Amino acid sequence: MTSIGETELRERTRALLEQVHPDDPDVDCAAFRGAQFDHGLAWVHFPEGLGGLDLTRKAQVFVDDELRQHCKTVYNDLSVNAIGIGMGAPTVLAYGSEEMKRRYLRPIFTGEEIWCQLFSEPGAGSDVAGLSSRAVRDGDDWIVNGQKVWTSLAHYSAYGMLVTRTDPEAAKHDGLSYFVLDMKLPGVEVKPLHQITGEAEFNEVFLNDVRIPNSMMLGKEGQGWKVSITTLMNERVALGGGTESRRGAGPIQLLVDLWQERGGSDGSAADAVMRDRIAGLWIEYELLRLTNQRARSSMRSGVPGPEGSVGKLMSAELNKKLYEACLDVLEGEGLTYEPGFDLRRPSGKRLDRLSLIKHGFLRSRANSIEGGTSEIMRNILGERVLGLPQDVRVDKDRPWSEVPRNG
Amino acid sequence: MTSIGETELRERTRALLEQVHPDDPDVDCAAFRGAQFDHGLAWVHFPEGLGGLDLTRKAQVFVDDELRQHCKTVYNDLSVNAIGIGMGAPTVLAYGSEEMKRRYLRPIFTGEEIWCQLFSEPGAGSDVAGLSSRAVRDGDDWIVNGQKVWTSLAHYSAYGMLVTRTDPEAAKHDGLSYFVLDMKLPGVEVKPLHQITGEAEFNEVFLNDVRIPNSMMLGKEGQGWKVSITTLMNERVALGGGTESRRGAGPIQLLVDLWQERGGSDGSAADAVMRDRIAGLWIEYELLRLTNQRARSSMRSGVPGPEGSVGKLMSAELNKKLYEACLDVLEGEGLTYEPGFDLRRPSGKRLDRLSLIKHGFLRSRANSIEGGTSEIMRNILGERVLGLPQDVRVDKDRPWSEVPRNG
Amino acid sequence: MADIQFTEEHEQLRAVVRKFLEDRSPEAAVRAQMVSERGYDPEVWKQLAQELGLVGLAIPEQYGGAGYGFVELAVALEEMGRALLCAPFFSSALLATHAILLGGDDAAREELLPAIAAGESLAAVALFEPGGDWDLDSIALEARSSDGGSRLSGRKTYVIDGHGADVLLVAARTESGLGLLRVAGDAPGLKSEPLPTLDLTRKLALLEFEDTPAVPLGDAGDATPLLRRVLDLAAAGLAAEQAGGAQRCLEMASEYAKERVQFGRPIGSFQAIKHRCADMLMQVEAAKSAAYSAAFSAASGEDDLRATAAMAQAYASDAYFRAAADCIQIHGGVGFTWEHPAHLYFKRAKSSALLFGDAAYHRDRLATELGL
Amino acid sequence: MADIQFTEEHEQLRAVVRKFLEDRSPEAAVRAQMVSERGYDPEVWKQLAQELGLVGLAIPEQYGGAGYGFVELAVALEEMGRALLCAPFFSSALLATHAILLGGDDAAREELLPAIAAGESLAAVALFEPGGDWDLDSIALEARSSDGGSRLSGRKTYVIDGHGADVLLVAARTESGLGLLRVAGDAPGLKSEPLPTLDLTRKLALLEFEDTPAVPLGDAGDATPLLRRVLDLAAAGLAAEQAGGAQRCLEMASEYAKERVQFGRPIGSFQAIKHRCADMLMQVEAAKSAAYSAAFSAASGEDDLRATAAMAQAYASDAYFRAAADCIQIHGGVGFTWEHPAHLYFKRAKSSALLFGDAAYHRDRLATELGL
Repeated sequence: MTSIGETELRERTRALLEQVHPDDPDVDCAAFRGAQFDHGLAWVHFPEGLGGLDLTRKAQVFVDDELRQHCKTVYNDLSVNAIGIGMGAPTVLAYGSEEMKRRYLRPIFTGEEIWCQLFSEPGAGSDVAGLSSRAVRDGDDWIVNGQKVWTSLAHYSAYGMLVTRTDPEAAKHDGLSYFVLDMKLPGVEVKPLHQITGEAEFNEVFLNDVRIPNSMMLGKEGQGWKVSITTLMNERVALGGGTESRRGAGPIQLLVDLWQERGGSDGSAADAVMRDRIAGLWIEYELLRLTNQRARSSMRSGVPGPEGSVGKLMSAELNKKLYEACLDVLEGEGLTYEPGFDLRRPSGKRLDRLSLIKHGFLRSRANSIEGGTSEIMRNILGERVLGLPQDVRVDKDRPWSEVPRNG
Repeated sequence: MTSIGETELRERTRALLEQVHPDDPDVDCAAFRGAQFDHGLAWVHFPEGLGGLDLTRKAQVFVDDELRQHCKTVYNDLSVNAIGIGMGAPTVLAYGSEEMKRRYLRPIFTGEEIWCQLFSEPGAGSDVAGLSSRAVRDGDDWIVNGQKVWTSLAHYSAYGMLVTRTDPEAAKHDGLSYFVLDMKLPGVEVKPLHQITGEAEFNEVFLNDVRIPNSMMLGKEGQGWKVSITTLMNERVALGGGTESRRGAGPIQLLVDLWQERGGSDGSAADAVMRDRIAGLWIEYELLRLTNQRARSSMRSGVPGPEGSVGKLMSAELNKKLYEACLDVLEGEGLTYEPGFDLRRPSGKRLDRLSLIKHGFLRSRANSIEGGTSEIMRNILGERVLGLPQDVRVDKDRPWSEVPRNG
Repeated sequence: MADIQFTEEHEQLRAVVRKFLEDRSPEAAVRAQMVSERGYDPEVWKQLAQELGLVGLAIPEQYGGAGYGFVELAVALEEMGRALLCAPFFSSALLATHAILLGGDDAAREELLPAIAAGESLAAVALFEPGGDWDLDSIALEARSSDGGSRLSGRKTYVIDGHGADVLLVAARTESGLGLLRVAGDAPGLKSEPLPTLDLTRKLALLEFEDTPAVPLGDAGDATPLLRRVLDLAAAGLAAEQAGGAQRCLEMASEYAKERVQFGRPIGSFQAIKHRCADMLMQVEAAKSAAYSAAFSAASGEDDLRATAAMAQAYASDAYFRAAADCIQIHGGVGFTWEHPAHLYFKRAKSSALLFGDAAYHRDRLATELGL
Repeated sequence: MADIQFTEEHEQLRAVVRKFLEDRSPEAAVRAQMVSERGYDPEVWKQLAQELGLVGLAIPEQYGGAGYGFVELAVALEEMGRALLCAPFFSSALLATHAILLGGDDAAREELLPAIAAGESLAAVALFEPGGDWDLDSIALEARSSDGGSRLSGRKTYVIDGHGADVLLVAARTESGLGLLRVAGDAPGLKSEPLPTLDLTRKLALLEFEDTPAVPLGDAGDATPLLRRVLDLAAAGLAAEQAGGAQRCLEMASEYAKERVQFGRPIGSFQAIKHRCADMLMQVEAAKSAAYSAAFSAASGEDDLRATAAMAQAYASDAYFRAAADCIQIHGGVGFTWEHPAHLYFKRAKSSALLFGDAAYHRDRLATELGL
């Protein structure tokens, strides 16, 4: 840990902005964020030379604060490269070779290379470690066959974080390996997967005899599960929601605004009941925000622990309830669905608020499934936070090939 | 099945009343119900000579209806001998020898011999079949040692339905046997067990070298679990609640009356919220009543099936919610507890309504524990009604003596 | 207070309807019809009306119907809800049929009901208005008297199967109070526009009237009691649909829980899934009790229908929504895909809960009935 | 809007209080005190006040206190709630202390606070009246002016530790509006009667005044803002107690779930139990966030305390009750026995939820603050 304090960090950020400024029309995202990376201001808790300055994770707020203060154009990690930045970078940092770190971290941060996550399979959802795509060693390469699902951004991605089985005779968690997959390799086929909104936000990715060099492995052979955990824990923090710094912001605001716009309570019994419900949801949302804040401030190491699962679970369950309440506030208007159900890619265009709410109502159903179902989150909280004993496992301590699975 | 119809059954009931009438001051419970039994009008679906007439279970309503119409004194099975009648009699009928049936059924019905149930043990609650009290064969007798808990009425009982382990080397469900225990035998010690109301409605029963003749076994040696199931299924029907024939009667009436007495809704937001909650509870209670009614009318055989568990589960969870709402309606008055917490036997005296409610609030917490926890009920519904696969069992297919248990 | 007492005949009716819908309204057919312009298969509709006699189930024989009552109708609706049948059944066979039966004069019944029973005429009931709510009090559309008839100008919305209906029964303010008027589907000045619905399996329309001729249905007089009764019947019928849909969600979820293997065992062996299914079962059974209770009181003509219908809607709305939501959750990712039918039930569930007022609205009505 | 930010010092305070209560308020001590007439152990009270300085925690040093603020008080209350300490702490160190601090004049502070801080004088606040509710508006007791002072006649109820208090601070209607008056514990015409409480660990009293002499606390003037503030602080402090109690319930339940074996395995390995514990954890963490949020806004003196205190009471009341109820359920039969401590928490939880208004009441207050 170096001794750069808040003042110096703020100075360095201003120095960066003097060299290159995001509001300058000649400076695009890649150019600005490239410079930010080179100054060590991308992730200050990363090592020097790899986008960071070896500081604490918390110190990043001073950089971000300066950028917000002095720039109109503020790039958001989630828009630039959500998965690459949120999950890919920490995983590469933790397990990649020096060469890989130098090669991949910068374009992840600049968004020049989008990343996606190739974990889930049709037969392996909650039980990701039960996946059955196979990589077979062939000289310096691995030949991979199988199918992945729920891959968001696959159709834009340069690289994918691929977990696949390299040893079916090992116990299930021991037979996996983790690769960085070049999505342009022959045999990688991406197909849209339509969800209940009609849109295809996710993909199916088919892997047919895809040849991956052994050098693209993250961690060691058979260490894939361990590496995946790093990725998944970072995912749950990202999905924890309620990260708004301001009370009453976020999805709860949609509900409160909708309610107030429609006149709020008219004193009727029905409105009093809805008002009570909204107050209850407001409280839950505020407590999600505060609980996440407490979790962050008690997170001393840079590695997210199981505590992140509290936020993920609360957020997923609460988000569904918030949108359900929105539809009830809409009454009859909730019967119509203006965004329409065309089978297409998400349009990316900004929806009007009514459409945003209705789309959000449907989209929210996935919150308690994606990134670990609420059931899995409760297992994690029970076992890893409270120390309760594991369920009886019939899939451990024997070769994966002998464990029952979907046909 | 004989061909006695409604008309004749009603006539026979009136004929009984002409011979002996419960309102006659010289006729006590035993005398009247003894005659009722002898006329085959105790349980019309039981065999002739054993209190019945070989009719359907449903036909009993005609007898009960006549009794209600023509008598001021109407004996209630629950007051006369709740466990004996609800669970003991059907079990004796199903598994007892002819001799036992002739010996035990009549005094069960008349209430001259109260019965209790000796199943649960400190180490075996939900997992009743895991019980560890032991019976060792000694000539024509069994010598029993162990401890039972949650035995209601033990201190009044003439007989207990005792399940105990006769073979620890058999798999746990296979090593049990079922006895009718004479509670006056040497070595049977009954101690009050105080509950959260302070009262001791239940007992602990200690068995120290109790010598039971083999002839008191119900079913065969090692068949104890099968016999217990008959007892337990009848228990769940009895605990199903919501058996009121009238809409709005039962515990929901306590809540509605309390609410109306306190003026009902004054138009405030808080009252509107409570009113909505009470309406929701009223609905749930009415649906419990109707669902039980549907279950009864679709119950063709005399043996209660797993459907009874729906009513048990609904009733247990609902009852707790009803009393919680009562306390919230009471507001500040809910802070006091007039019945007091003296450690004593239930007084049996009629409580005033406020005390009834407060006592009921505490007592209701046991509803989701006694007679099978709500968790066990959900297992039964999932497995036996919906056909979902069993949980992984580590306690089957090996000798009970090798299964882990409480120390 | 009517008891719930199904007969053998009811069970036979249920079996016939279920068999028919399994053949003629499987998932593929539902998906085809829900995106079609008409919204239903005329061939299936014809069979439903003429071979099975379901459309005229509650219409007396003298008007060409089968002469059964509301319980039979509810049995059919439960099965249709279960199968997500796309057809103008709820609008014609329930809403319009009962509006005409209870509100029309003999002439109107004779004129309208035989064609409805035969499935040859589609009738829809238009009550609600943009900006209004589910209370009859919020009806504002006015019927102006004009030479021998009336004229309507204004709008009605959320009209079930209103686009393409042959006859519209429109609630409007008349000189003698709230009235119900007949408008021909092709009347001048009438425009109908299909609404983009959340639930694709039930079509809703926005109607615009511009000096459109209309004829009072039956005797002039305050139609409020009639419309209240029709709304109570609608609530009872909708609850039957909801109970059927919820039951299907429970079945889908528990079947999947038996088959789907994760961690080396069927997911239904995990208590998280098993207990969720058990709670669904409990709620679905209660929802059936609620729907049946309303159906039997509707059939008995007893005046407790207001209470039982409110109870049925309040409970069945929540129970169906929870069952459909749980069905998605238990299926995990696959339950969130367009290809899986879970979302069709989920959307139907939410729409049904909002149609005619949500659960809290109905609890409010019930509380009023109970004097809480 | 104050951030939640605990310091090392807070953690040390927490550790000291926890250790002390583990030693001096174990379950056996709680059971002994809860059935004792006095209701607390004077020896423990003295240590609490004089050795640990907890009673005067929030009292400025000039009045003999430790000069800390509300956050420190909340930390102590959380630990006391966790240990179910039987002591007049909430009444003296929170309610009365803040009423005097915020409402008294310097003379009253100097006269009353040092003895309170030293634990030598017990003070209680009497607000509510039989037949009234938790709103200050329902206070009806009148203070009549008489030669140089006031006289009270009437009743107050649910007075925490009101029986045996040395000083009573009584809210009453005066000529200048709602006032707060001092009454000596041994004043003529004052009778106090301990109420039979659901929660034996917190004593409540019914007070009767019959021409009892009283002295206005501080300047005469409308005490409504003062009492509102005191009630908000009470809500915040109670939430801290509730969070501590809920945390203990979670610990008892999950410890039991690790040890108790049924079906050959610890019951905590079953998802039914494990997931219930996980939900408890989530709710307990949220309850802590709620309590801390209120404590930090109380300490900061910001005017959002009304909102955060209402939020804290609304959430922590429900969360504690659910945790205590789940704790019984997870323990099964043994959790229903008198011998097991689960019921002590359950009764405390329900009583705390009812004290100062239930969760719905506080959501109503919050909704008003938010303009919903």
